[in-house]
Parts: sequence; C-alpha cells; structure tokens
Amino acid sequence: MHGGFSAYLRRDLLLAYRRRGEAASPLIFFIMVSTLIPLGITPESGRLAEIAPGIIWVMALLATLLSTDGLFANDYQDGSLEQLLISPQLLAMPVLGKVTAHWMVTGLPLTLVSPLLGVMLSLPQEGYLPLLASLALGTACLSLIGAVGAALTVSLRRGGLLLSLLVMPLYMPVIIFGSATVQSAIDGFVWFGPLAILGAMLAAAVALCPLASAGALRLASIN
Amino acid sequence: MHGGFSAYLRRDLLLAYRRRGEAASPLIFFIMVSTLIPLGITPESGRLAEIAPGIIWVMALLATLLSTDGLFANDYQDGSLEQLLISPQLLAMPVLGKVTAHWMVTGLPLTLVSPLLGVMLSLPQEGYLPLLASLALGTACLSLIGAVGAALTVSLRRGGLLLSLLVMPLYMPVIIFGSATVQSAIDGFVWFGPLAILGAMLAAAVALCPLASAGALRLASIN
Amino acid sequence: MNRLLNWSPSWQWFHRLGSPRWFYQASGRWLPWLSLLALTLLLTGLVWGLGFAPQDAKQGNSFRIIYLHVPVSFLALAGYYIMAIAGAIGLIWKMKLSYMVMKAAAPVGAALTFLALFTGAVWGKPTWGTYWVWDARVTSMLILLFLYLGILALQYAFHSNEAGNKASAILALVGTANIPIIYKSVDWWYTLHQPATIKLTSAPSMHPDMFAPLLVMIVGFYCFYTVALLLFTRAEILRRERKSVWVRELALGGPAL
Amino acid sequence: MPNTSLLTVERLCFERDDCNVFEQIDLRVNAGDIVQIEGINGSGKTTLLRLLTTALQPTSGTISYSGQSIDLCRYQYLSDILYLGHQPAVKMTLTAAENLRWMTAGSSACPETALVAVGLAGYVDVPCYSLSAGQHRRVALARLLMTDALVWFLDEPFTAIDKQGVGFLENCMRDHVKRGGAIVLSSHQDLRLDGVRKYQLMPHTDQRGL
Amino acid sequence: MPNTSLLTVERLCFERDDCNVFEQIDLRVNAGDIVQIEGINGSGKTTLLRLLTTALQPTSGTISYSGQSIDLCRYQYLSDILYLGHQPAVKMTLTAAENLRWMTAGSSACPETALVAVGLAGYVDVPCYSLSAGQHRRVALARLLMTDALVWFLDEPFTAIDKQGVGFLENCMRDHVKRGGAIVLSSHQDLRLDGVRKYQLMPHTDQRGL
Ligand code: HEM
Ligand SMILES: Nc1ncnc2c1ncn2[C@@H]1O[C@H](COP(=O)(O)OP(=O)(O)OP(=O)(O)O)[C@@H](O)[C@H]1O
Ligand SMILES: Nc1ncnc2c1ncn2[C@@H]1O[C@H](COP(=O)(O)OP(=O)(O)OP(=O)(O)O)[C@@H](O)[C@H]1O
Ligand SMILES: [Mg+2]
Ligand SMILES: [Mg+2]
Repeated sequence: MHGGFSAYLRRDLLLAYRRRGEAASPLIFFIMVSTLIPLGITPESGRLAEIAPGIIWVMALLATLLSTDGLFANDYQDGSLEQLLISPQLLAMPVLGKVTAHWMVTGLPLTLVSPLLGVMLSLPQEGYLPLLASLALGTACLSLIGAVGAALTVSLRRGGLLLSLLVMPLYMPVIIFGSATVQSAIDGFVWFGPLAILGAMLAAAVALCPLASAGALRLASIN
Repeated sequence: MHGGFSAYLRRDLLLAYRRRGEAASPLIFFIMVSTLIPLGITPESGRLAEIAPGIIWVMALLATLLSTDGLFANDYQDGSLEQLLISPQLLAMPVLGKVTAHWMVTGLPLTLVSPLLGVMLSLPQEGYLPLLASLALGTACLSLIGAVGAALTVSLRRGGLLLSLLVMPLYMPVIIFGSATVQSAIDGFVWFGPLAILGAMLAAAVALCPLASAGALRLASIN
Repeated sequence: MNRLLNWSPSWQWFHRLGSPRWFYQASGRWLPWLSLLALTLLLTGLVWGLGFAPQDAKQGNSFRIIYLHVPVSFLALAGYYIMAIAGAIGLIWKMKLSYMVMKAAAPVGAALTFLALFTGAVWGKPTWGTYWVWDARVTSMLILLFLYLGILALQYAFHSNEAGNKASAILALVGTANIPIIYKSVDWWYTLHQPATIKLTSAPSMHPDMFAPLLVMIVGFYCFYTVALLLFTRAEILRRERKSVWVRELALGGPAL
Repeated sequence: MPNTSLLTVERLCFERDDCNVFEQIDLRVNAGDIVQIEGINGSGKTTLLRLLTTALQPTSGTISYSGQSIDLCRYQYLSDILYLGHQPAVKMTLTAAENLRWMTAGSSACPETALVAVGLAGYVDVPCYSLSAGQHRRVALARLLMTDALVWFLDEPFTAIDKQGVGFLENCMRDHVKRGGAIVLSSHQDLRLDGVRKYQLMPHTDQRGL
Repeated sequence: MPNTSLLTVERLCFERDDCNVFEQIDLRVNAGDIVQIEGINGSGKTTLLRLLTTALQPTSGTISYSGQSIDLCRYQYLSDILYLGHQPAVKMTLTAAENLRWMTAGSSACPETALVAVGLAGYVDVPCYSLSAGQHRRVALARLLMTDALVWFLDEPFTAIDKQGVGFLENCMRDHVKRGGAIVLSSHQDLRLDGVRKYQLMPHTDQRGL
C-alpha cells in the first residue's frame, strides 16, 4: 500500500465526499469572509484593489487553518489514530496521505475559486495568474505546517484555537511571500522570485512536516 | 438556582478557568490575526489607519465565531447536554448562563485588549472609546447569535465551518454598525447613533436568542 | 547507542549533568556567586549608563533606554535558541533535566521578549513618533513572542508532563527554522515596497563612552539570565522530584545547600 | 400501592426516518419494581429509555406518570426521574468531586462520601481525565447515592464495572426499590436480585434493507 | 511449541507522572493460550494492553516476541498483532462494509460475509451513525474474522454485546487458539471457555494522595 500513503489519501477523500456539505465549508467561509471585508472596511473599488491581494491571502490562510483542526481530531476520538500508531508502517507516509487529502479538499478548491474573489475585490488584471500560482503552492505549505500543529494538539480536547496560536507564527513567512508574489506582479515587478521561495518552502515542508507530525502524534497516546 | 442561569454560568467559568490556556485562545487568535494583516496587506501606518476599524471588527467577529463552536459541543459529546435536556427547568435560562460565560471569556477580553491592536494598526486617537463601546455591545450580540448556530449544528460531527455559514449572515448587521461606530467617530461624526442601534440589537438578541437556541438544542437529541 | 553512553568514560559528565539531584546541589553552590556578579554588573552598568555616559547628540537622554533595550533583546533571541537546544537534547538523549531547563527557559524568554518589545515601543515614541512600526526586527520580535507563548501554552495544555515536554520540544525545534526565515522575509518584504526609512541600527558607530556601559550591561544581563534560568529550573526540579527521598529530606530541613 | 401505577406506557410507537423502531409497547412500572429491558443489540433498548425520559418524542402512544400524561406534568415528572445514559456526562477537566457536586446540585448529601462509597477513595480530587473507563462510570453512578429521584432509568449500568462494583450497584438498587422507588434498566447481564421483571424487546421486523 | 514462548513480558514497570501504575509484571503467553487479565477498575488492565501493543512505552522491563525484544522486531511484531481497544475505531459516516474493508485493507476475506456472520445482516450498507452501541462494537469485532494476526489483544470485548454475541465471540476465540494463535484480553466477565489462564493485576499501592 505504498506505506499507507495512497490508502489514507483515498480514505480521507471518501470521508470528505460523504460529508460534502462540511467539506465545502472552507470554501464558503473563504467567500463569505471576503464579502464581509467590503462591509467592514470600504466598498470603494480603488481602495479595495489595494488591499485585495493581502485580504485574499489572509482569508485563504484562515480558511485552511480552521479546517486543519479536524485533520486528526476525528481519528483520535474514534480510536482510529490508536490503530494507526500501532500499525507496522512508517507513520510519516499515512500522515502525508492525510495531508494531501486535506489540501485537495481545502487548498485546491480555494485556489480554483480565488479568481472569483479577485473580481469581487477588484484585483487588477495582472494579479490573477500569480494569485493562482502562489495560492496553489502556499496552501499546500499551510496544510503541511498545520498538520504539525494539529498533531501536537490532537489529544487536547478542543485544541482548535490553541492550534492557531501554535501555527500562526509558522504561517507568517508563507503569507508574506504569497501576497508579495501577487503584489509584485501588480506593481510590475518580476514575481518569480517570491514564488520560487514559496516553492522552496513547500519542498522543505514536504520533507520535514510529516516527520514532525508523526513524532507529535505519538504523544497523543501518552497523554 | 434561578432556573439554572447562575449554576451554568459558574460551571462554565470554572471549566474555562481549568483550561486557562484554551480560554485565552480567542484573545491570542485576535492578536495574532491582526498581526497577519500588516504582513499580508501593508505595513504603512497611513494605509493601516484607514482599514484599522474594519479589520479589528472583522477579526473580533472571527474570533468569537471560532470559539462559539465549542459552546455546546463538549456538553453534547460527554452526555451533559442530554442531561440538560431532561432537566425540569426552562432550557433558555441555562443557555443564557452558558452564553454569558462564553462572552465573559471571549468578548470581554477581546474588548479589553482591542486598544492594543488599535496602537499596532495605527488607529486614530478618536477611535478608541467608540471601539471599546461598540465591541463590548457587539461581541455580546455575536455570542448570543452564535449560540443559535452552535445549537443547530451541535449534533453534526465537526460542524465548525457549517456553523460559520449559518451565523455569518446574521453577523453582518453587527459588523456593519460596529465598524460604522468607530468610523464615524474617526470621521468626526456623532457615533451614538450606530452604537444605539447595536444596543437595540443586543436587547433583542438577549430576548430571542436563548429561546431559539433552546429549541435548536432539542433537535440534537432527535438526530 | 545506549551502551556507548554507559561505557565510554567521556560521557560520564554528561550523565551526571543529567541527574537532577546533582544539578540541584551544584547549582545551589553556583547561585550566590552568580547572583552577586549579576547584581554588581547590572548596578555598575546602570549607574554608568544612566548617570555618566554622554548624552546623545540627536536623541538627548531618551537614548539611555538602550542600556535596557539592547541587552534584553539580545537575550530574548539567545534564550529561544537555548530553549530549543535544551529541547533537542531532551528529545535525542531522553534527558529529564534538559526538559526542565527547556521548561524554565520559556517563561524567562517570554518575559524578556515582552520587555524588549516594551522598551522598544517606549523608545519608538520619541524617535519614530509612534509606538509601533512594522519593521523587520520589530515584527520578528513579535513573532518570537508568539512562539514563546505557544510553547508555554502547549506545555501547560498537556496533562502529562512527558507529553508536554516532548510537544514543546518539537514545537521549539520547528520554530527555530522559523525565526531566521521571518527575519529575512520581513526585511526583504519591507524593502520591496519602500526604502528603509527606519533602521534600528541607525545610530552611527557608537561613541566608546556610550558603548562601554552597554557592554557591561550585556554581560550583566547574561549573568542575570543564567540566574533566572537556574532558579526556574531548580523550582521545576523540586516540583518534579517532590516524591523522591532527597527532596523529602530537603523539605524536612536536611543539610542546607 | 393503589391501582394507578407509577409509570404507564401505552401503545408506544416510535419511528425514525419512516422506519419503525418498535410498535405498540405496553409497560407498567409500579413503585418497588425493577424492570429489566432485554433484547438483542439494536432492538431498541436505548431508544425506549430515551423515550421514557422525554429525550425523544414518541410517534404515537402515551406515557403517564401517576396516572397523568407526562406532557401535562412535565416539570413534576422530570424532577422525579434520573437517567444514566451510555455516556457518563462526566467533565474531564473537573475533579470527581466537582463533577458530582455539579451533577447533583441541590442535593443535601455529601459528594465526597458518595465517591468513597463507590470505591473512588483517593480519587476524589483527581481530575477525571486521569481516571480509567470504569472509574469514569463510577463517578456517574455515585449520583445514585445522592439523588431523591423516584424513578431511575439506567442504560447498561454495569458497563466497564468490575464484579465487586456490580454487587454494590445491585445493593443500591435493592435499597432504592425498598424505599418505594422504581427502576427501569437495560442490561445484557442477569441481575442477582429478586423480583426483577424482564421486558423482552423484539427486534423490529421492518428491516431497513429496502 | 519449543521453550521460547510467543510473548514474554519481564519485569515490566510503568509509571505515569512519577506515579507507578504497576511494578514488575512477568507474563508468558504461548501459542494456544488465552490469558484473561483481571483486576478491579483502575488496576491498569487497559494500560497493560496498551503497553503490550507498543502504544505506550514502558518505564523499564522488556517485552519479547518469539524470544526477541519487540524493539528489534517492531515491524514483524506489529504485523502479527491485532488490538481492539475501548473505542471501536469505526467511522460514523462510512457504512459498516466500508469501515471493515478499510480496517482490514490487505486481507483477502470478504467484509460482507464477516458482517453477516457477526449478526449485521441488513446493516451492511447502512452508515454507522445509525447503528446502536452494540452494533458499533460488532463492526469492530468483525475484524477478528478477517485477520491473519497471531496475537489478539482485546480490551473488554464483551462491552455492549448481547448474550448470543458473547457466545459467538467465545467460539471465535476458541477457533483462533486452536489454529495456534494467542489471545490476551481484559474482561470483568468470566469466559465460558476451557483453559483460560487468569492474570490478576493488583491495584497499585502507591496511591496518588500525596
Ligand atoms: C518595539 C520595538 C522594538 C523592537 C521589538 C526592537 C528589537 C530589537 C532587537 C531584537 C534588537 C537586537 C537584536 C539584533 O541586534 O539583531 C535590537 C537592537 C537595537 N535596537 Fe531595537 N527594537 C525596537 C525599537 C527600537 C527603537 C525605537 C530604537 C531606537 C531608535 C531601537 C534601537 C536599537 C539599537 C540601537 C539596537 C542595537 C543595534 C545592534 O547592535 O544591532 N530599537 N532591537
Ligand atoms: N490518561 C491518564 N492520565 C493519568 N492517569 C491515568 C490515565 N489513564 C488512566 N490513568 C490511571 O491509571 C490507572 C490504570 O488505568 P487503566 O485505564 O489501565 O485501568 P483499567 O484496569 O483498564 O480500569 P477499568 O477496569 O476501569 O477499565 C488508573 O488508576 C487511572 O486512574
Ligand atoms: N441516530 C440513529 N439514527 C438512525 N437509526 C438509529 C440511530 N440510533 C439507533 N438507530 C437504530 O435504531 C435501532 C435501535 O437502536 P438502540 O440504540 O435503541 O438499540 P439498543 O437496543 O440500545 O442496542 P444495544 O444493545 O446495541 O445498545 C437500531 O437498529 C439502530 O440501527
Ligand atoms: Mg443501547
Ligand atoms: Mg480499561
């Protein structure tokens, strides 16, 4: 079973499919909060355009963060996590499978729907492609980093907000380079630089985060 | 026991006290997301000042929303909710007690810490008092409205994001008048108008939301 | 690996260091001297810096906060690495004492980071005209505070000491990678948008008369940090080992340390 | 007792999603009765108990308490019953004593004494997350020692309880019915008590394989 | 079997937060053995089973599998065991068949057959949230019919199972040990099987009242 990667990927996708309504929530959250912004801040398209890249990125980050909470929590509660911990395979592979599934049901749809929000927040023309590219790479990073936080807090009942305290500082570089990618495209600079850095961060995260999460998950059974 | 109001208020405060780390989380979330904004959008104090009232309000709303999720979820999982449902007293009073406790551990600290964020986001001088006043009233509204959503979604496993869909539209009037209070103070207008509307909304919410939540909680046992 | 640790004589000090009891007794002997040293250095530095160092040409007397700000900021950063290294040692060699040091370093570091932010903000008002700007160093300091708070919160959120220790060690290690990245990225991001109008290092190479007391203060703060770390660690040792025989003897008025 | 029984269930039906869980349940519980609901897994024991405690609403049929429909004397009825469900309603972060004090607010009995009686001496001030499965349930069962309720509804009360605990619980129940109370419980184990009336629930025929 | 037993536990100690849960456990499990761990609530049965399954790390002592420490043959050991804990590890939104298929991925046996065998005919394609407590546990127990594992660790397997189900489970266990497997289980009920070896756990003396 490729060390459990594809098995867990498929299972988590099936679970998400069974609760389609829930799975769509990050997306709807993303759209909904982005519509709150004009209400709370300003409806003028000129000023919206200035803050659009940042807002879209911040909201994508929050939407990912919120859904990260459930990454291992269900498995912990119903005992599946305990079964996973005593399965012979390397723990990092199932974790990577679960994270991939998580990204496919949150980060990916978020990325695909982001141009719509760009229109709603009057994002300038040049921003769309960099927005898509940076969100695709960036949300994958966010899912991976979030997995570490989710694993650390899984045995704490209702660790949802503690989770945000833990991972938000780790998210900050992602959002800086993410919104910088879009911003520099709008300002007419080359935007491959920040995007490349995002790519490098993703590579590092793919290598390290599953291991760190696996280590953290083992703590759940001690507590 | 005053129909269960003070008993549940005290119990929920005790529970929050036992998990101080958790209880502080909305606060930390609030502060943390507000630091994301300059990173994602702009660090220039002039532009920050323009969006500060709206941002602070949106973030306060999100922080309340996220913690609302746990309002009844724990009680549902461990069976306490079932016991509450078959207790002889009127259900609305314990609910009001729980909501009050929720506000005291989220909305109130949020309000008290908001001037600090004002400083970080370069909020103009005139905005502080209206910010405090509108947040105090507004977060109470948010807690009450959120309770209805939390009650409706309590029996759905991991209803966190579904919850946001349900209550976000109800939150919109609060955020509009909340940020309008601050904005009109900054622009030099009288700000009692929007604040008074917030107060009226709070009065209505206190009267109606506990009843609606009580009704919604009864559905939880059917599922 | 274990056998190596047990048999090789060069590892003996390491093992002894790992014994909380030995550490408690040894640190009890160091503490008075260290405290004395820290106190003298800090007092000298303060009196020298606040009373005798020349006034700054541009900033007047407000610059004197540097004698607090700079050492505190240094230690806030260094403290994080000390904490992370202690955590790593704990994870790798499963050393109890190392976790205790890590646990002690978190509140000390968080307090120092808060002080750094606070003194910086107070200083910012006269020099920048505002308490807060989103400059690279300032932002990374704020994020450092968040990391510290996260570790503290995580530590106390766990019921089991062991799980709490390991969890915060993992988080501390992950955070280690983050600090330089944040610093670099904020720096880079800020300069992308506008030229560096504000630089913390704007003070041109300092006059030696100003610099000497600063050095004294820095060394003094390092000593103070060590004292604080030892005190917190000792308290943690007592708490953790409260059931052991030697702590009971101590509590019953055993040999004074 | 006169001819009105404490609890009378008449022609009780319940359907979930248009699927009958059971039809036409008739049951009388008098003061001094212990009624054990039996039936294979999935036959509806939990559902029946939840109907009796008003946590679920029946599709049709009536439940009366002292001759009066429980819809009419809801407050009185709910004040007089005690329900211990599958989940023990124990808060993990509170200590055993705090949990019990909270669950039995208004009772004059002492929680500490009750906890010692159910075998939790030494665990009174320990947060409940560090108790074992059986100890959790014991915290909830300690309510039985502190309540004034007349009718007890117990859903598999012996789950996770050791042999000595089972004996203790049985004594508890015997005392309760001696004092004029009544007990409706579900269990797969046989009770070592006299005069236990068994009520056999038939699995519903209306299978869901559509 | 030769003189190395399947599972050998020597001087196993476990302490949680500097508080001994138990000291010096010695246990040998041979092929064909059924070992029932007994002890009052809170004596450490669950903890022992979790130590044996490597979900917890012992403070000291060794566990060996076929004469080799399980730290050295971890992969082999974990491939050869099966653990059923307190929680059934059943996903509420999946159907019974999907759950079982997932839990026993790699096994060649047919999940539907196993589900019918444990008495869930008619519930094979029903989402698990609409099953009763006992039915949930039956889904998890169906794993026993599909596994190749040599050593079974069962933590209170009879919880919520009706009488007929208990009989079925006992048959299952008998077949397994006849095939040369071994079973370590905890239960407060007595098994109606021959040759069950009981291991009595003493409650730890080191009480937590400081
Ligand atoms: C809240 C605001 C501030 C924070 C968080 C902060 C943070 C720091 C940190 C972390 C360091 C030492 C680390 C390093 O050398 O890289 C430092 C050094 C220093 N800070 Fe600040 N600072 C703040 C405000 C200020 C202000 C307003 C001034 C004065 C204009 C100032 C002047 C200095 C100087 C002169 C140094 C020593 C420079 C050096 O040796 O590198 N800081 N600050
Ligand atoms: N997470 C935990 N943290 C701290 N202590 C715990 C924890 N879980 C259990 N304990 C303690 O360890 C001891 C053994 O618990 P364990 O769950 O192994 O008992 P058990 O024999 O399985 O009991 P039961 O029959 O009730 O299931 C108990 O005294 C309990 O108080
Ligand atoms: N939430 C639910 N939604 C739909 N059907 C349900 C739900 N809960 C239970 N059922 C069905 O109702 C029937 C009765 O369930 P109930 O829990 O009352 O059984 P029980 O007799 O208590 O069984 P057990 O001995 O396993 O506890 C079962 O067939 C079950 O499939
Ligand atoms: Mg049942
Ligand atoms: Mg147990």
